[in-house]
This record gives sequence, C-alpha cells and structure tokens, in this order.
Amino acid sequence: MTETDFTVIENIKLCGDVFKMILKTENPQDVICGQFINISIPCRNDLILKRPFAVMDSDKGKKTVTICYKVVGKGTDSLSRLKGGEVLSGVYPLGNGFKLDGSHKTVLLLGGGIGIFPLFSVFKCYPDKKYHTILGFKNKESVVLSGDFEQFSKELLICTDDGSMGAKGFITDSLKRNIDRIKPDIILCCGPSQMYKPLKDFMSGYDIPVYVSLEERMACGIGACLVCNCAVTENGKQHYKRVCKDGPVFNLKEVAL
Amino acid sequence: MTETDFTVIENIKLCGDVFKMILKTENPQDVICGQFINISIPCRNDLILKRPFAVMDSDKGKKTVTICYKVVGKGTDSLSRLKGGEVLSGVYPLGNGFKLDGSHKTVLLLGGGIGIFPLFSVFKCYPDKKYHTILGFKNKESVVLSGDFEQFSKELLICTDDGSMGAKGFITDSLKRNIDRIKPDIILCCGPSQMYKPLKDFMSGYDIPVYVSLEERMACGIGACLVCNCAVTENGKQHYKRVCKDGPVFNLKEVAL
Amino acid sequence: MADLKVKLCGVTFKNPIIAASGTFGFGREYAEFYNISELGGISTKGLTLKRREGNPPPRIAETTSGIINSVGLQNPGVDAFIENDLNWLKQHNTVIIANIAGDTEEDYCKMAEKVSAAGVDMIELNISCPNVKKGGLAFGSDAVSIKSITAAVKQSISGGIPLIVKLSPNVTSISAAAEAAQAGGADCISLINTIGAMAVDIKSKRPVLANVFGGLSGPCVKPVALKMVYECSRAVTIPIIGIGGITCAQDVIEFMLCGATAVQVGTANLSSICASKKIIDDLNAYCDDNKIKITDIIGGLIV
Amino acid sequence: MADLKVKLCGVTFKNPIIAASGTFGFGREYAEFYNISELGGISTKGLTLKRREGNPPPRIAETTSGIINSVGLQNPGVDAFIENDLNWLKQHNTVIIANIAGDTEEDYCKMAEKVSAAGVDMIELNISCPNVKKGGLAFGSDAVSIKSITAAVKQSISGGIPLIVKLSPNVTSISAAAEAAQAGGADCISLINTIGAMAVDIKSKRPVLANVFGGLSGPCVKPVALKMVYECSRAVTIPIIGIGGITCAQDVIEFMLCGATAVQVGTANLSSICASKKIIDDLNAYCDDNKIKITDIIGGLIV
Ligand SMILES: Cc1cc2nc3c(=O)[nH]c(=O)nc-3n(C[C@H](O)[C@H](O)[C@H](O)COP(=O)(O)OP(=O)(O)OC[C@H]3O[C@@H](n4cnc5c(N)ncnc54)[C@H](O)[C@@H]3O)c2cc1C
Ligand SMILES: Cc1cc2nc3c(=O)[nH]c(=O)nc-3n(C[C@H](O)[C@H](O)[C@H](O)COP(=O)(O)OP(=O)(O)OC[C@H]3O[C@@H](n4cnc5c(N)ncnc54)[C@H](O)[C@@H]3O)c2cc1C
Ligand SMILES: Cc1cc2nc3c(=O)[nH]c(=O)nc-3n(C[C@H](O)[C@H](O)[C@H](O)COP(=O)(O)O)c2cc1C
Ligand SMILES: Cc1cc2nc3c(=O)[nH]c(=O)nc-3n(C[C@H](O)[C@H](O)[C@H](O)COP(=O)(O)O)c2cc1C
Ligand code: FES
Ligand code: FES
Repeated sequence: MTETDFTVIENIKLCGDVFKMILKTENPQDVICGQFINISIPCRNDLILKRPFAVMDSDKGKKTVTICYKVVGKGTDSLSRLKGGEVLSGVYPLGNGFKLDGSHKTVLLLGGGIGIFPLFSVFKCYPDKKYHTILGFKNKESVVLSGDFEQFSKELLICTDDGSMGAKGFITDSLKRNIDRIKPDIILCCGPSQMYKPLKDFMSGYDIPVYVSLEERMACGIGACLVCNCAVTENGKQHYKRVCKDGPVFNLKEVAL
Repeated sequence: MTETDFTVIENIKLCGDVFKMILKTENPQDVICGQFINISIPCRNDLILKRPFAVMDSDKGKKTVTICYKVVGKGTDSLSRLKGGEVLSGVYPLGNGFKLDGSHKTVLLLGGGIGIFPLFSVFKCYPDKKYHTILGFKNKESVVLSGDFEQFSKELLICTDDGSMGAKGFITDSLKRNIDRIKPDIILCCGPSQMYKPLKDFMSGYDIPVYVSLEERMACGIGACLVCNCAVTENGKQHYKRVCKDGPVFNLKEVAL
Repeated sequence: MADLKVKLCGVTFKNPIIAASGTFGFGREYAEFYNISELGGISTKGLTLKRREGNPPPRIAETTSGIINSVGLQNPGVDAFIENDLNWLKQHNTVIIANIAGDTEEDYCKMAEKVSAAGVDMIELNISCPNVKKGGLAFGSDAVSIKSITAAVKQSISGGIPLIVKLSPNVTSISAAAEAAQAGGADCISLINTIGAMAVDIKSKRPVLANVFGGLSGPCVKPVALKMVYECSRAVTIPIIGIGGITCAQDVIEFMLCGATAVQVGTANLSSICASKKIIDDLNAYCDDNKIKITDIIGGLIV
Repeated sequence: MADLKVKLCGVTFKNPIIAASGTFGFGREYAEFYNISELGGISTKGLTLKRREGNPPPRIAETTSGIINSVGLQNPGVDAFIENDLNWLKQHNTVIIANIAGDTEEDYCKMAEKVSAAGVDMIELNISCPNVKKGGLAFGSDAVSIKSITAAVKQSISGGIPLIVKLSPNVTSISAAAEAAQAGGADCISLINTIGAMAVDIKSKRPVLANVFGGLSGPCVKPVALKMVYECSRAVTIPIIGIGGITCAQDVIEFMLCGATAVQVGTANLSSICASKKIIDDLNAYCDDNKIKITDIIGGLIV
C-alpha cells in the first residue's frame, strides 16, 4: 500500500458518461482483483475526499493502473475533464479483493452497471478458470466493455433494463434462468445495492458461495476513520464492518440487508 | 460594466514572477485608463473572491483585455498556470480611472513594482500628452515593460532598490532630483503603499496635483459590500471611501496616510 | 415559467431569493448589472440610527471556501437612507426589507418607528452582528434579551409591517433563540448571520483583519446553517428565511426542504455579481423540469 | 533539523503534531504507510466503557471544503483497547493520548481510572462529541457541567497523568467553557471538536447522513477554530492544543501564533494519508529557514 502521485496517461470516453483512465506511477504495486484505488480530484480543492475506484487493470512492469468510471457527480465530472499529463494523488491497492482457490473451477461473474469494472480484473488474476459472465446495463447505449469480457468468458450474457440489447430484465433474472445450467462453483458479483437482497434471497436455495463487492461513501479508505461501515451478521450477531478494509468484498451470506 | 466570460488567449511570463495575460470576450467594453477588472480564479473553487487587476490595455475591436500580474499568492499562482483556451469570469471596467484634461500637458508617470501596470494604459487613452516616466523596481531582474514605456515617454528614468539598473534608490528619490526640471502639470502614481506618505510630504511643497491608484483587498469590486475602504480627508474630516468605486484613483491630498 | 411565488407573513415575494443584508448595499450598484426587480426581495445594508464609519481596513480576509468580514456596519444612518435611497428602491418591484442594528434597545425602537413610517415592506432586526462592540450580538446571545428586544421593537412598528428577527449562529442553542424571538412577537426569523472567525498572516504575524475578529460567510458555512434552519423549523411555527453559503439553486432547495420559506443570498453576490439572478433562473428551470411550484419544496425533507 | 520539541503539562512531544481522535484509529492503519513514531502524539479513537457499534451508514457527507461525520463513537471499548492496542501503540516513540467519552459521569471516571492504570501519557476528555444521544456534548455545553465533570475525572486519574479537556465549539462562549475546564482542574484544553452540521440530498429529499446531523470538520472550520483558540489563550493560563482544519505547516503556525502549544490534525489525515508526516517535514523546513525553534512561535501574534 502506498500514497503516491500518478500521471494521467489516457482519459477517454467509452460511451455516454463512462470513461477509462490510465494512470502511471513511479511506485507501482501488486494488486489483487477487486481491490481499489482512492484518488484525489485535481482542480477541485473544495472536494477534500479522495474517490474510490476499482482497479480494473494494472501492470507493474509498465507502472500503470487502469480505472473505468461513470460521471455521477462533481468529482467524477472533474476527472472526466483531465487531460494527459495532469497529476493526481492516489492510495492503492486498498481492500481485500476477490479470492479464488483451486475448488473454484467454474466462476460466474455477475455485474451490473459500474459494478462490472471490479469484475474485469478477476480474469487477469486467475486466467485459468472457466468464466461465465452476466452483465446488466440500463440500455443498449450504456453497454461497455462487452467485447473485453467476451474475450475471456466461455459465455457472456447481456441484459438490459429496457431490452434494447440482450435479454430484457435484471441480471438476477438472467441468473435464475441460467444458474442450473452453468453450475458455478462460486459467484462473484458487483452491482447496484438494491440487487443484493433479491440475490441473497434467491441464492439461499443454493449451496454456492457468493461474494459481492460493496460500495459505501469513504474517507480514509484504509480502515482508520470508520465512516464506511456496512452491517454484517457473524455468529448470529449483527455488527459493523469497514467496507474499505474488511471489504469491499464480502460473503453475501454475511451481509445484513 | 458587465460580468462576462473571458477566454485566455495568451499567458506568458515576462520575467521572474510577472506574467502577461491576454483575455478575449464576446462582450467588450470601453475602458478608461486606470480602471480595473475583477477576475475569478478557475481551477480553485476554494478561492471564492475574484482578484482585481489593472486593465493594462484593451481593444474593443479585437475584443481583448490585457493584464499583467505578479505571482504573490494562491490566486495569482493559479492564474499563472492557465493555458490558452481556458475560460474565466470577469467584471469590468471597474473604478474611476485616471482623468486628464487640457491643462495637463506634461504628465509625470511614477510607478513602482506592479504599480507600473495601471500607468501603462494612460498613454493609450491620452496619446497627445508629453510623458515623463519614472519606474522603480527591486533589481535589474525584475525590470519589465521598460521598452514599452520608453516608446511613448519623452524620457524614461529607471531606478532599482539595489542600483543594479538605472539609478539606485526609490522612485521618490528620483522624483526629488528631477521634478524641478520636468515641471509636470500633473503626476499620476501607483506603487507600494509605503511610498505614499513620503511622496505626500514631499509634494506638499508643490502646487502640482498628484493622483495615486490605491490597492485594498476587495470582494464585490463594484461598491456594494464596503470591505475595500480607505481613509480620506474631505473638508477637514476623515471618513472612509471605497477603493473599488470611489477609486482606485484618489487625489493624494485627500488620502489619509 | 414556473410558479416561484412565496408568501411570508402576508407579504408576497415573486420568488424566494432575497439579497442578504450587507452584500447588496441599497441595490444601486447591482442595478447597473441586472434588473433588481427580478429579485424576490432586498435586505438593505444594516442601518444604524446615526451614520457609522465602520471598522478600519483591512476588513476582509479570504479563507478556504469562505470570507471573513469586519465591515462593522458602515452606513449613512437611517435618516439618510430614507431620504436618499428608499424612494429609489421603491421604484423597483421587489420586497424591501430594512435591516436595522442599534447600540441600545432605544436605538432599535426609534429606527423601527422611522422605517415603518417611511414605508418599507418588512423590518429585519439585526441582533447578530459580530463586528460591532456595543449592541449587535450582545442582544442576540441569550433568550431573555432576544425576547425582550423583539417585543420592544415589535411595539414600535406601525402599519403592521412584519418583523423578522435575524439570529446569530454563535449560540449554544439556536432553537432556544428562535423560540425566544417567536415568544417576543417576531413574525419571522432569518438565519444565520456570520460565524465568529479570525485569520492570521504568518508573514506579518498579525491578524489579517484590523479588527482582529470578523464574521465568516460563504459556502463553508452552509452545513452549519442548514442544520440550524432545520432545528428552528422544528422549534417554531413562524416562517423562516434561510441564509448561509447559498451559491446555487440546489442550495436554495436544500434550505427549503429543511423548512425555509425563502432564502437570502449573501457572499455569492460578491463572488459573482449576477449570482442571485442566475439562481432565480435555475430555480425556475428546476421547478419546470420537476413540474412543481416552489412552495411544494418547503419543509419537504423526508427524515 | 530544527528543534520542534514542545512540552505540554510536563510531557515532551518531539514535535507539536498530534493525530486527532477519530481520524487515526489506534494508529495501526497509518503505520502501514509511514513510521508513526515520527508524530508528536496520537489521540486514540474515542473510547467508551463498553464496545459501541456507532451510527448506521451513511456516516459521512462531503461539503464544500469540509466533511460531516456521524460515526457516533464506534469503538471496541476501553478494555479491549487496553488489551489489544495499547501495548502495540506503546512500542512507538510517540505520546499516547486516550480520548474518552461516556454516557455518565461515572463512565468517564471509570475509564479515566482504567486508562491511567494501564499507562497512557495523557487523557483527553471528550465532552464535545455531537454524534451521540446521551452524554458527549451534553457535558460540554455549559460551564457548570464542564467544571464538575472535569473535577470528577481529575480525581479518578492516578499517577499524575495530565488531563486534557476537549471543548465543543457549539457554545455561546468558548472562553467561559475554557475557564470552567481550568476551574475544574484541567491541565490542558484542546479545541475544537466538530461543529454541528447537516447535508441534504435534493434528489432523495433526505438528509445525507442516516443520523441526520453530524459534525463538520476540515479546512472550512479553520477560521472558527483559530478565533476560539485565540480567545481561550486570553482566557486561561493552562496550555492549549489547537484543532480544526489544519492541512499544512502554515496552518500549524497560525494556531501556534494564536496561542496553541501543540495542534491536532484530523480530517487532513483522511484527505491525504501522509498529511501529518508532511506537515512535520514542512514545519522543520520552516523553522530551519527562519532559524527559530518551534516554541518561539507560541502566542507570538502581534495585535
Ligand atoms: C470500493 C469502491 C469501488 C468503486 N469502484 C468504482 C468504479 O470502478 N467505477 C465507478 O465509476 N465508480 C466506482 N465506485 C463509485 C465511485 O467511488 C463514486 O461514483 C464516486 O466516488 C462519486 O464521486 P463524485 O464526486 O462524482 O460524486 P458525488 O458528487 O460525491 O456524489 C454523487 C452521487 O454518487 C454517490 N456516491 C458518492 N460517493 C460514493 C461512493 N463512495 N460509493 C457509492 N456511491 C457514491 C452519492 O451518493 C451521490 O448520489 C466505487 C466505490 C467504492 C466504494
Ligand atoms: C485596483 C487594483 C488593481 C490591481 N492591479 C494589479 C495589477 O495590475 N497587477 C498585479 O499584479 N496586481 C494588481 N493588484 C493586486 C492584486 O489584486 C493582488 O496581488 C492579487 O489579488 C493577489 O491574489 P493572490 O490570490 O495571488 O494573493 P493572496 O493569496 O490572496 O494574498 C497574497 C498576498 O497578496 C496581498 N493581497 C491580496 N489581495 C490584495 C489586493 N486586492 N490588493 C493588494 N494586495 C493584496 C495579501 O495581503 C497577501 O500578502 C491590484 C489590486 C487592486 C486593488
Ligand atoms: C460583507 C458583508 C457584510 C454584511 N453586513 C451585514 C449587515 O449589515 N447586516 C446583517 O444583518 N448581516 C450582514 N452580513 C451577513 C449576511 O447578511 C449573511 O447573513 C451572511 O453573510 C451569511 O450568508 P452568506 O454565506 O450567503 O453570505 C454581512 C455579510 C457580509 C459578507
Ligand atoms: C471521522 C471523524 C471521527 C471523529 N471522532 C472523534 C472522536 O472519537 N473523539 C473526538 O474527541 N473527536 C473526534 N473527531 C473530531 C476530531 O478529533 C477533530 O476535533 C475535528 O475533526 C476537527 O479537526 P479537523 O478539522 O482537523 O478534522 C472526529 C472527527 C472525524 C472527522
Ligand atoms: S473509509 Fe475510513 S475506515 Fe473505511
Ligand atoms: S469591494 Fe465591495 S465595496 Fe469595494
């Protein structure tokens, strides 16, 4: 883990309000898939908190870190205007990340909206698994990175809320239709928080581990300030954990929804 | 007077920490010499006040406004990093400016440090006067625009605090040595505030009007908020005037020092 | 064009945007930039019984996302205002609020008499100015004196002109202050005035302001103001004018959700001369887009 | 290397930079980024007698140049701290300050006993937390209770460990609060804790924080904190730790000129993990450049 400077190498629009940014640092680190980077917003001194983004790709040799982000507010708007050569400060790698072991042969990736970005890095870390991927988007226009996921996935299913591309409906609908066929050893998931409740309910009928990457507003990003708490149930008792340090990846079973 | 957007056309270093910036607006105005523009600092949302700068030159046809500024703090530092094409908001023209009439044939311009910038515009407004100019700088390295002043001045005297160029000493010293020879009808002056007291004392022996351009921290810049006050003596009574609206140019006689 | 009208103590404002006292003079300077009749209202620079010169310069310090001022109520005095400025202001189609500040209870009452006789639309009692030695904040710091000065001034007002009491944030309990104003007969409260603050220049090792202390305003104070407005809205039944750090239409909506019927825009007028006008335009667009009238927002916070 | 040593109630700090309570946990996380022995001191996350889960999420809102938090004193409880963290902290060469908060006077006294027996260097009495329902701020709002709780806790401390009383800015008179702490036997005061504040999300029409209210901190509060520190330095003779919006060495110097002997850095640690370390380095350079030792700055404001 380090706090270090990054130079913007590339910052391009992928579609609509989704951008991809490649950053370079003199201080590259090893990253586990699902870990994140907390970056400052240059040119906005009034925004004093860093912003967390999943590390989508990183190359220690090339000293690069890639993130994809959606413009949702002041910080991401400001990021989207950055030009190559500009410098920002970042802390990484943070969080626990997704961990797979030998028993996980068939992996189902379940990603909704900006939740697809943390999932993208899984294949880089574990290239020798069999991946089935279900990605959900609002509509055809907001579909991104489907080509990239397709490359490493044995099967890629796309769904859109309005049916303008792939199956109509949510990723949980698609999961229900396909899970018995795919028979995953593990499911890794990231998407809008509203989907975790139905997902948990549905998966309670299966003995398949489901790991989800949560989002919460953060400050320090390293586990010290306790602002990013989420409720988990351990040994039947509910208490708070830190999304930034104990997560962002949690066993869905533990997550109190 | 207008509040309008400006595009940075040019922003170049003249010397050391002094920069020249040419701004372009779709809303050009007539400017009197000695008036100023109050501009926002882009890229620094935490600095909520505009910064005042003398309009050094303006061209209504070309829709340009030129300022010169010295980097002295956060705002000017940020300005110095602006690249062509960037946009800022400005209010102009503000203040009363220098006013000359037919009786003023020989004009003595007395400028120290960044005080030379408001004086530069005088010739543009009143090209048919005879100008003698005395400019003071810290040292040789900080001398700027001397060539430009030379072009319209019948005589240009330079002094530096350390004598590394021109006469050694302050502009008031140079004034004392030369005033009886120059015999100005009026003196227009702008410089560090500490020089006004000795200047006033010395000039009390002469019946020559002296107009000085004052600086004070400002907020609105238009005369509404009353934060930019300076003390003046009128009819023997001291009270406060607004540097931004009643000034920045005041008769030195009135200024309470 | 959305319906932006709000009604405050029987007075109709064409929109909820009021220029805050001390940042708008008597409106003349802004009138050179836009038609000030577009404003819901204008609260005048704080008036005192006699002309006041205010504090020595420097009177302003810039801080992170804020400013500290120590103007100290420089103004020509209430009589000169009535003689020279009020009629000019009245030519404009906007609500005129006389902001008054006194050294003594008597001062306040005399001024209230004068401005109500001269015919302003509302009176704003400034018992919260941190920049003067006597009076000002002293009256606004505890419930007992808030109530008594409010009651006294209320008595001095003729013609049923509504009385706004402007509260200071520099108190332990803002709701107690609001309740005291209501108990004293205030028709409305406005808050917040500036927060006591200070800036230091490490080069000169001196306070930036000649007056040492001043009042903090601007975007940095908004979170404090929002909380106080919300607390007051739960404590009193009289309407509330929200003030503090408003720079955009979104900020106005935040204050109105927290219970403000109208708002005042102060420091933003200094950052951008046309800020208040732009806020009104953007509020209009917001209400149009959401197909609501502005009053639908008031007190709508879901807790 | 300049002389940055300061002495506070007999305790020597290698420099005046203390990590502020609640922003630094028990130091473990920061220790992965730099050697926390470089710090003058560390004030622990606020401890309570029993383990506390704190408030539900969201617990943080970002505001203009500031943040509002409503953590609500989540902590493992004083016993767990002593068992699991204190010894680890003691391995570091830095002053350890136990920040304690209770629901009742008894709680405070019990904790003071426990932490002084366990051997911390100083105790900081948090009677100013705005994020808990019982206790906290209630003790810090008026002079009488500040004095009485200070006196009671002071009695419970063994081994002559100095007692810091941390003051709330949410009061009408900070100097009265400081005087009360001194009268109660405080060896030192620290201020400010966070300012009561609120943020609203206009899309959901809800408060951003689940707890509705929270405490404001960060650069936006610095001008308020500076004024309060300066006021207190004129009101009391015990030393002062300045807190509020410090992000750089210049800010530290401002607080020290206003009378602070040391400072705490809070929110800046969240904005930049290595902020405190950088501040120390820059203070060093400042003192070297100006050929002074840090204590030369204390109280040096020219007024
Ligand atoms: C571990 C983690 C990984 C993330 N990875 C990515 C990613 O790869 N790509 C991506 O586009 N986004 C990601 N996010 C979300 C991203 O951090 C937020 O969208 C961003 O911080 C918003 O900043 P802003 O200034 O633009 O928005 P703001 O102006 O601060 O807020 C705009 C909206 O965004 C929401 N928001 C703000 N902060 C967060 C947050 N920390 N988490 C969730 N919602 C937030 C707010 O509720 C608000 O409605 C991740 C978040 C976390 C916690
Ligand atoms: C009418 C007028 C015309 C001016 N014309 C010019 C000009 O043509 N060229 C030029 O370089 N400068 C000019 N100035 C000064 C210029 O406005 C300040 O240097 C600038 O605002 C500093 O901004 P900053 O953010 O860099 O400094 P800050 O970080 O705000 O402060 C740095 C230092 O500058 C001083 N300062 C800040 N604001 C002012 C101010 N308004 N007046 C004087 N000192 C100030 C402060 O005391 C401080 O010591 C003029 C000022 C006035 C009032
Ligand atoms: C320069 C200045 C002068 C002020 N003068 C007065 C005044 O005369 N009377 C008054 O009631 N408030 C005065 N105020 C306070 C404002 O009216 C307002 O309450 C405060 O600035 C908070 O709002 P803002 O953050 O929008 O500025 C003044 C504020 C500023 C910045
Ligand atoms: C996330 C967070 C948690 C905090 N928790 C505590 C606490 O447990 N005890 C305490 O005395 N102060 C606590 N504080 C207040 C800080 O110690 C400090 O007084 C305040 O934040 C102002 O300083 P700053 O502007 O440097 O952050 C907390 C502040 C923050 C931001
Ligand atoms: S963001 Fe600070 S603990 Fe998670
Ligand atoms: S800056 Fe507002 S009156 Fe001069």
